[in-house]
Amino acid sequence: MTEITMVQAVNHALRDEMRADDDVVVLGEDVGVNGGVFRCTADLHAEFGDDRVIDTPLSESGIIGAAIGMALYGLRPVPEIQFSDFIWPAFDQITSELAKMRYRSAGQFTCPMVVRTPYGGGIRGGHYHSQSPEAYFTHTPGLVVVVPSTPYDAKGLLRAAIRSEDPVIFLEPKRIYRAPKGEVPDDDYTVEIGKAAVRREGTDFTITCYGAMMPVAMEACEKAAEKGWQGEVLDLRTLLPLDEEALLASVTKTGRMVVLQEAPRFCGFGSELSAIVAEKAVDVLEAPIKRVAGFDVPFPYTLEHVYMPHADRVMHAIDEVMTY
Amino acid sequence: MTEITMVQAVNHALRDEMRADDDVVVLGEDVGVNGGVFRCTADLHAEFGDDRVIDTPLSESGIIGAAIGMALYGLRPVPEIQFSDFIWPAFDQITSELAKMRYRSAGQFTCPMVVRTPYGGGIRGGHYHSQSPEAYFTHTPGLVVVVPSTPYDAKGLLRAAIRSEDPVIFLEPKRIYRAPKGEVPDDDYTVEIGKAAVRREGTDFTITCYGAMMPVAMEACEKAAEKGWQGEVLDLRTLLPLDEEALLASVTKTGRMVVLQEAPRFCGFGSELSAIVAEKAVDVLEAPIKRVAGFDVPFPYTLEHVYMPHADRVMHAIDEVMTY
Amino acid sequence: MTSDMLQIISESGKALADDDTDLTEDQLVAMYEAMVRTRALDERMIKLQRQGRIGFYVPSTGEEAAQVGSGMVFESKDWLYPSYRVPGLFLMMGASLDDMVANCYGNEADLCLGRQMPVHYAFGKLNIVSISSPIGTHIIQATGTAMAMRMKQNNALTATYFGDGGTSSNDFHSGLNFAGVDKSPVLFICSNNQWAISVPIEKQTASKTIAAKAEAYGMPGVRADGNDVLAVYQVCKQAADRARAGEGPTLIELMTYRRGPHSSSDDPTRYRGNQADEWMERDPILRFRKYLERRDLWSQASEDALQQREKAAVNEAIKRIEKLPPPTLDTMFTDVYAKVPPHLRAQYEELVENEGTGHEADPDAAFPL
Amino acid sequence: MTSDMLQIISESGKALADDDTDLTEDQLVAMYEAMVRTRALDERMIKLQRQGRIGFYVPSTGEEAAQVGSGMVFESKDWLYPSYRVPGLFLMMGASLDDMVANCYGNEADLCLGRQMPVHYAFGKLNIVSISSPIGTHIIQATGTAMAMRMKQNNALTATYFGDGGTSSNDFHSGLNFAGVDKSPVLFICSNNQWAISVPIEKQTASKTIAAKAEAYGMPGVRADGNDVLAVYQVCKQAADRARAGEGPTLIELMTYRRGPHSSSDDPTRYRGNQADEWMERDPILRFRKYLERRDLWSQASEDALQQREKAAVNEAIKRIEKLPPPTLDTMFTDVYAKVPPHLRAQYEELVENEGTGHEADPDAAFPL
Ligand SMILES: Cc1ncc(C[n+]2csc(CCOP(=O)(O)OP(=O)(O)O)c2C)c(N)n1
Ligand SMILES: Cc1ncc(C[n+]2csc(CCOP(=O)(O)OP(=O)(O)O)c2C)c(N)n1
Ligand SMILES: [Mg+2]
Ligand SMILES: [Mg+2]
Repeated sequence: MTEITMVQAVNHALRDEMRADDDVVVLGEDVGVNGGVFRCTADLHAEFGDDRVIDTPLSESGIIGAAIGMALYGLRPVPEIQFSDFIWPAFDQITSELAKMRYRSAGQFTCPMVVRTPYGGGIRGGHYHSQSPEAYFTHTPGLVVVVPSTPYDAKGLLRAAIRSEDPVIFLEPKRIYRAPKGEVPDDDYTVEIGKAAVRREGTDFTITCYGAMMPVAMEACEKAAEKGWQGEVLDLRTLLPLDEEALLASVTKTGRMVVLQEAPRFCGFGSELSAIVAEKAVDVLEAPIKRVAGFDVPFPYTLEHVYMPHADRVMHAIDEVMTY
Repeated sequence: MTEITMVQAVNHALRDEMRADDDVVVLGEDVGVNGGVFRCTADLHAEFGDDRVIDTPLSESGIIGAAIGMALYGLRPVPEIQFSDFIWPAFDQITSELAKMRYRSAGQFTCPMVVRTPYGGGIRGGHYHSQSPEAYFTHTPGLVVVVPSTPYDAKGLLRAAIRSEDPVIFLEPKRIYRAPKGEVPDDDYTVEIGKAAVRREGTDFTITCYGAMMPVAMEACEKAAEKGWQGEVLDLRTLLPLDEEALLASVTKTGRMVVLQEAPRFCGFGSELSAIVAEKAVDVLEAPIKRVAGFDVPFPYTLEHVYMPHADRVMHAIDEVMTY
Repeated sequence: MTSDMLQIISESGKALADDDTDLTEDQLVAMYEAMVRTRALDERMIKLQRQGRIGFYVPSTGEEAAQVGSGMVFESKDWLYPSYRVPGLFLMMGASLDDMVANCYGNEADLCLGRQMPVHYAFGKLNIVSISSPIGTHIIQATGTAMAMRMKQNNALTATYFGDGGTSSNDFHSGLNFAGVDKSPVLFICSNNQWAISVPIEKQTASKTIAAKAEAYGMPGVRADGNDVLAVYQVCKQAADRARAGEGPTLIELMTYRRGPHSSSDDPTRYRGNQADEWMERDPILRFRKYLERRDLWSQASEDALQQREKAAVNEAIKRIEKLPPPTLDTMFTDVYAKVPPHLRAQYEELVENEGTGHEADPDAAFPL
Repeated sequence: MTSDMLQIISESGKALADDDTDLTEDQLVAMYEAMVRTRALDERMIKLQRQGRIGFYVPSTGEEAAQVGSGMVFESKDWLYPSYRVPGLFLMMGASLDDMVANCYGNEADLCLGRQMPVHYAFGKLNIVSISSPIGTHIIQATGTAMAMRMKQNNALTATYFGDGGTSSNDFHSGLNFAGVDKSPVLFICSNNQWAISVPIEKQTASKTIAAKAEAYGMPGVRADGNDVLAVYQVCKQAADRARAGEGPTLIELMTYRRGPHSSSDDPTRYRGNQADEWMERDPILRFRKYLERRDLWSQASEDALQQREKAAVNEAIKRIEKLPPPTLDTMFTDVYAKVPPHLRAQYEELVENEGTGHEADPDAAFPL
């Protein structure tokens, strides 16, 4: 066990998988000598060289398109998109090609790969270095969407993703890239894709979360506990395919639900969670399902700290569902 | 009043607005001499010439990017994307630029325009000529998203969209492009953006729908009426900003809700409708909120007729909410 | 046609000075047969579409030389990223007529299980990558495969086909740019048939030629008469040799003409005059036939036999395939992921429970493109 | 540096043969002053960032000639689509130091109301379009504006600035392609500073030059020494004259070097040696100063006065701006649409009701790029 940051966890996962499998290659902008603007690919170029750690031209559609071609040929590429805000030039490749290749060719062609990209606010990046794009990917059949919230999960999920036969969008919550650190085993392990984790058991209400909102949910539950309310924190980890069983089990237990996400609320990922519960477990609800989310505006720079959901705002929602 | 198709309604709206305002221009692939692959821009090139009806190179990102530059300069462009399935190369321009220009410049620059594009299944177009992409746009603050379901609305909403100061994504349900025809006034009129329409009044349950699902909802209500259940059909027409008031009013009246959409279910637009009701009107619900949607798979060709929601499938959902 | 364009057979079928092809007589005849086979298939399929027996088709009439001349240079280790207008290439590489026809019927015999429209082929065993509708996306994918080949140093190459319209796409730019930097072994083959549906080449680009675009990416750009199968072969062969030798990518422009409609849904009389007529005279099959006749490799008798044989082969394939049933309902839910996840299993079960399999396709649905 | 690159002032400040500039002596001096002003602002702002007083900055050190030489050719009816590395251009076009500084503070005085990061300027009154972070998107927008200008036949032009990295973007391709076909009056100005963060130009493109890419779009491509303000001026002036005369677009490559870090978040020692040093000697300001001194237009005394004046001006602007409060909470919800729609009004009201305005920014947040 070592205490490391999420950046290091990602870095070690890449390094270990590259050591284990010569077909694993990394490509993207500044991932080579520079080691990535967040240092996630640090030292890989020195160890694995130009062919396996590729600094590409400035084209996200090129990065993903080339990675698809590599994957089709049998490599196992792990492209990095420097910020998820810059993934849109590649969206055609992702949604039209990556997500549909297996289906449209009836399994004759597949392109397993992991698209790594930091997402979310909290680093004073403003408009274009802060957005949370998960809902655009979770509405796209054929993709797997993973969001770790701890260094342990980051390493274990990334290794599982690299070994998976499906294309994975791996969203890294950059706000918690460097803190808090977490215990990570030194030996080989993976975290299963498709399984949520209960981060805190509780009986009074459920908070769903993922990524950088996990610690916010935990903090809000501390506040709620002061009022005597025990919250259950369900960290989804994989958004697609969703661990619906875990979701319904928790809400059935607690009867109350707060949906937490950084992304704008309208048509966000959290809306699906509400919809599933309203469809399959409406009877267990003792209160409305409250959503705490980014406002439905572009991500602002100076007012970032107001924009982003924080424990106090979550606490307001908890108050509402508990006192309904 | 004349009986015309939705294609003609779109065509007349463009023609009338171009006659009324020299700054309105149309651009896209095959919109010129050819009059558009669906004939929506027929005869415009002959009347308005090369400068105002522009056949562009094959680049959606170019079409939308150029339209943004035109709009910033004061023109009122109406770009056409030939099929909404091909809009993804332009998604960066739409989500990063078009949607955010007013906000990020604090109103110093605005780019009002209408992005017209046919969407949806029902023409045996398979994978890439059938998808329903509304949820990708409705999760993007700054965009207005409009979906007409009748020739009357198509003309009135398109005219309103062209005159609006906001960027509008105008999704045309191509399955009902040519039938049924509908009465359309010959004189100037608009349909207000942001307002839903009750297509059928009912007291027992609400079906939400838009576009080509509106007639399907109507047909399903006929079937339900045979069982003595009176459904209310709420045609949303504008998906963003949503007419939340109309939604809540209808569900409050009926207490039961079926959400209908062609797009895949998971994280689809309909999920937001469920979430809103679960958040703001959960107490009125006498049954779970049922969703009828495309399956969470890429759009298939041969099995299109099975894939697409039809009245029988809607009727199953009505049965479930009515007999709960 | 401009002077920097390679021509080996004149329009009247005469060999021009530089006819030093390395092709054997058998190969030449086989190429001719492949061209005729391609047209026989195309003509039959477009008729099937007109008869309402298949939903859609894209003919390649007049572009057979581009397909067959280039198809001669590939080895089985090579990978192809085709466009929708190269059925003859697939036949050359070993695709069976049954597989081609089944794709257009989209029934249970379709290698793609009817998931895409007709003409969106994929041949996994032949390394012919699944065609998709979005224009251009495959160009950078081809580069990616070629980057992997360069890493593996296995002398394989990738070739990708696209139209003049495709050169405006985003991934033409990224595809050529990445390949130029990487020196990947890839042939970028543009069938410049001068139209992208209704948009003529002058509205597509102001570049003097498509080949000239190569300079922007630091690679050679070459041009051949795309209706001259030997010229096509020669530029492709040279590019392939360079690619295998580690000398990197080439952009190849094949000058030709889209003689027919864009697809079964298109009506070209709406946007162009009788320009197509002058290209009838430049027919690549006729031209090559004259050439072969001059070299005494072909006769009216062999022609008659070939025509009959090829038409019969297509008809037999149709007879075999047409009667097969559509893919079963479960195929709607498989291959989305490697394993069917719980939510798709549930959707499938609900479908079967609620509806059975009794639905009929809408007979009025008609595709406009 | 290659021979096809225009140079007018030698590196030692000597006028080369073809110094037939149409610039007056006053203009020459004003250009020099603008270059010094640009550097004074940059140096002060990067210091502010190091002191934690602003969150982020992008210096343009060493690229002042590219900004000022090009900035001379624009008229007030022209439109500019800039990159983030041309603060000097804005000053030349009439942006006030207060507006520049306020943008970096993102407070209530910011013309963009603190909605974007520092250096993402927009000057509506000057037709300088809002900068966004995504690389390349503005290039095709510039073409769109120029297409509108061509339609209106008003002799106006559009210019857009981008880096060598930007030439790989999708919208470089669409922007130049559309402009080539349309013959739009637009100047595509590439500051080839040879780096895109850590990626050197050789990994960006295999094209021999950036200017060579023009041919792919059927437009002229020209190249100038980007550290020679008169050479920059001349190529831009010629391109502007052509654009106004209806002769269409030009791709202009300005050869320069990114002397500093990519941004305040970047550490170039990680990926490049002391290559920057050799470019210190090619400093565009020093070179132009020598030239002016040779022509007796400049002296040590004028230099001292200028330096003092410019630094003081920046400091005064900072003093005025720094003390202003952040934008008010309601500005988070305005300008999403022309009118605030009901759901945003509701979100604003809920925010105010639940939280007041008491939140503090996270002092640990640090931007990596
Ligand atoms: C991204 C995208 N935009 C638009 C279309 C619609 N479309 C299909 S084919 C075509 C023209 C293609 O022309 P070209 O590349 O020259 O190939 P050709 O058909 O001439 O062989 C268009 C516009 C598409 N399939 N994909
Ligand atoms: C689409 C996109 N991808 C990645 C980035 C991150 N990024 C910011 S600047 C930059 C390099 C730009 O280099 P260049 O165009 O040469 O301009 P320079 O910084 O040298 O002036 C990168 C990769 C971005 N802003 N946008
Ligand atoms: Mg073509
Ligand atoms: Mg640069």
